[in-house]
Amino acid sequence: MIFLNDPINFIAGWMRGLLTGWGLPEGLTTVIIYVIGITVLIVFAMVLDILLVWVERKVVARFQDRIGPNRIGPFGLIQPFADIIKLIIKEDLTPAGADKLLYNLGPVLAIASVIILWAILPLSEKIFGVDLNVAVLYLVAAGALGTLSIIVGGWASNNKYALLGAFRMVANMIAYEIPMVVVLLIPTILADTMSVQGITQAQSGMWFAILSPLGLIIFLISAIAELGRSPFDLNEAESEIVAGFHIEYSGMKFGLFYAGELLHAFTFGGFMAVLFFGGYGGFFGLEKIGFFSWLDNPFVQALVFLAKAMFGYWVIMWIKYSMPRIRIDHMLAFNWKFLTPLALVVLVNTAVLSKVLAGLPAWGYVLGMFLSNIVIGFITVEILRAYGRKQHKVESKLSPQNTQNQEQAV
Amino acid sequence: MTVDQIIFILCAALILGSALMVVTTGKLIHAALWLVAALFGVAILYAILQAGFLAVVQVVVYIGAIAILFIFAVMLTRREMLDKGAQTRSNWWLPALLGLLILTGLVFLIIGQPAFGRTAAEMPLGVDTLRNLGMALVSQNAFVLPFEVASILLLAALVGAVFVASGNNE
Amino acid sequence: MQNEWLYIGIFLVFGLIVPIVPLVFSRLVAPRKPNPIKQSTYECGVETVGDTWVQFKAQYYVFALVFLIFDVETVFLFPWALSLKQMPLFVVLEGVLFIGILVAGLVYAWRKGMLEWA
Amino acid sequence: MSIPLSWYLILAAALFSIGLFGVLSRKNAIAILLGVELMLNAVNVNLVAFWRYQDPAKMAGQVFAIIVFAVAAAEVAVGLALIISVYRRRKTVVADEIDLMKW
Repeated sequence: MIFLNDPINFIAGWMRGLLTGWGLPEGLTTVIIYVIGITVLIVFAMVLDILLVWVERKVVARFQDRIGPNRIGPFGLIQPFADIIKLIIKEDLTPAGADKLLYNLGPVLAIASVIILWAILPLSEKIFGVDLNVAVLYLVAAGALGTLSIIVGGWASNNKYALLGAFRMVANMIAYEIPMVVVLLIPTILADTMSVQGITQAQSGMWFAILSPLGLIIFLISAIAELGRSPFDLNEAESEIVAGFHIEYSGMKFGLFYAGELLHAFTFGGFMAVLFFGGYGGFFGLEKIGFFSWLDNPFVQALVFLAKAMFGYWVIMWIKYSMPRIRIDHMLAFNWKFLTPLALVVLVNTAVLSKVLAGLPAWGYVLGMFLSNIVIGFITVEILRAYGRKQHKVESKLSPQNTQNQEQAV
Repeated sequence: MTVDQIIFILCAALILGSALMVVTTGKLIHAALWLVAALFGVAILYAILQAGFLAVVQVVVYIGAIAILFIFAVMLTRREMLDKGAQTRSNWWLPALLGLLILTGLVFLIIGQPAFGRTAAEMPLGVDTLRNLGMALVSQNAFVLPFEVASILLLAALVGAVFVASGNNE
Repeated sequence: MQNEWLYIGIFLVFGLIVPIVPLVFSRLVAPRKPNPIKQSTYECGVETVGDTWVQFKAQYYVFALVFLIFDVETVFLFPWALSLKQMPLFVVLEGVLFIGILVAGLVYAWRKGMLEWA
Repeated sequence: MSIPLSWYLILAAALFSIGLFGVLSRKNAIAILLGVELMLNAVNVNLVAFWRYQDPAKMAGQVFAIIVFAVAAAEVAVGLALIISVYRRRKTVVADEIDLMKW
């Protein structure tokens, strides 16, 4: 029963006893236990990553009215493993003039920047890597390493398309990092902590998605941009720059970029669950009723978390396969002229209201937060509508030639 | 020699080695990437010093923003200095001498102070550094003025840089 | 505190090792028969013209610049956000003032037309 | 925490000296700014080390380190903007050739 209620500490305690029994010093024991725990966690993430390849291909097939992988194994489940074997035994080309060391460093950094996010991902109350008190900023820091991997990969390839793709991708990522960081402040303010465990537990009664729906939307948009997925995939616009920053990569190195992207999307789904949907918990107090007490079990919590993360991943896929690609000027204008100001307004609103409404009973607090978001959302939509009307008038006055000139300014 | 000290020495080797590469390497883009390595080493140092917030901020600001800006600038100005020819002045030994002089002077100063030889006390329990930092930044009898002045500094930098970079102000 | 960062450090090392393993494995089993045509820069079969270093739009730099300033600003806001619960309403206004001053910078860049991609 | 304070200070001094060497010996203006970054980081290491070794309850060291971050960001933003602006007109980033104000 102890194992079922607190598996990690149970195993760690048992191993600590075993190792110190062998006469190992305390510090070394800790390191060995850490290493084993980290290995298990990373292996879990990588196996999940392989399954995500299958999920992604199945889902995109459904969106495009196909069946998807169905030949190897039941429902094509063995397909991703076959893909990996193929990628490994493929010849790995290094273009002439490439910066060899940096060329290899690119994909390694790309996937490392995703894997390190799993160190803070709270799978359940008892199953997690580490509970940093700066976890929210750690998420941003890992994103910084991802940006670096792209610019390194794109530069080292010694290819015009790759460099152009890297430039676009980096411009995209750094632009949308601002609204993302601003929105990350909202769960921080609401939960009064930056630790992901604290944020999850603060949502046991009420999801932050309800307290700040606008924050959730902005987070989703900027997360997709950070991932470089459609509609923000102009880094790999096939019709212009072929495959963007990873154009020269082949074999397993390309596979690493691909795997990194999928795992990144899933991880962001997980963080969306943690920051806005209550993570592994958030049953609105249901778990306190005797009949539902099994919801507190770490394994059940982990399943709930993975389900929520998968939902977030599915939403990201849904958007990816439904939206056309956005143009770079629109992409930048959308961020700097719309998303960033809106994110700042939502932040100020949350900060002020969390102070003003603090004295109210719980339902008043929730209602006030929710309604204020609705009002801001409504005003935003009205401003957008007025702007759209004005723009429509201006454009109808222009001759077709002028519109063509605008099109060329990419 | 304890584990702490070994980690510190490895970290110091990373920082100083990368820093030397920053100032000597020929290709500017490599210099910028070595700067990233050096700054990452400093972030590890902050983590060892139990300033977790600063460690993360170091990565976010320096690696995520400043290094990217440097790389962009190198790429924008690359044409002229195609990384050919000497990157350092012909009289590079003079600055080297000056640097060594300052270093020896500082090291003598530091070693001469017995107060600097002590090790840190254990972190007092129950002190939430992060929250203290927040309180210090906004409370009126602490650092609220630097906090607001920093925003004005950033505003001035933004306005100035945008004005200079816009280029159509002849 | 110390142990948390030790954990992160080990995690980082492993995060770097994990992707290297398949690369090394691939190196061992994959064929390697390079030739100049295979290794040439891929530009849709067209011969590469000139240096990779095409001139980039300086606009990329301006956006990176605005990003840098706002990135540092948000870093200041995290400690502020953590102090909100304990401090009076006045502190919220300090933060709002901080944000307002920087939004003035964004407005300036906007009015100056530096946020246009043209 | 068995590391003496002097280790941090010596490391910072070495980093500062290397940065100084970079600033004085480099031709390229961008490389000079890279050296300045190293020097600023050396200062920050000192600030944080003193914070940890004096009284961790007093936050002055960390606050100043954050202010240094802001200063570094401002310096890089304006400095690189100037360099790019000069580059556009004079087609050079060599600090010695940017000498119009000398005469």
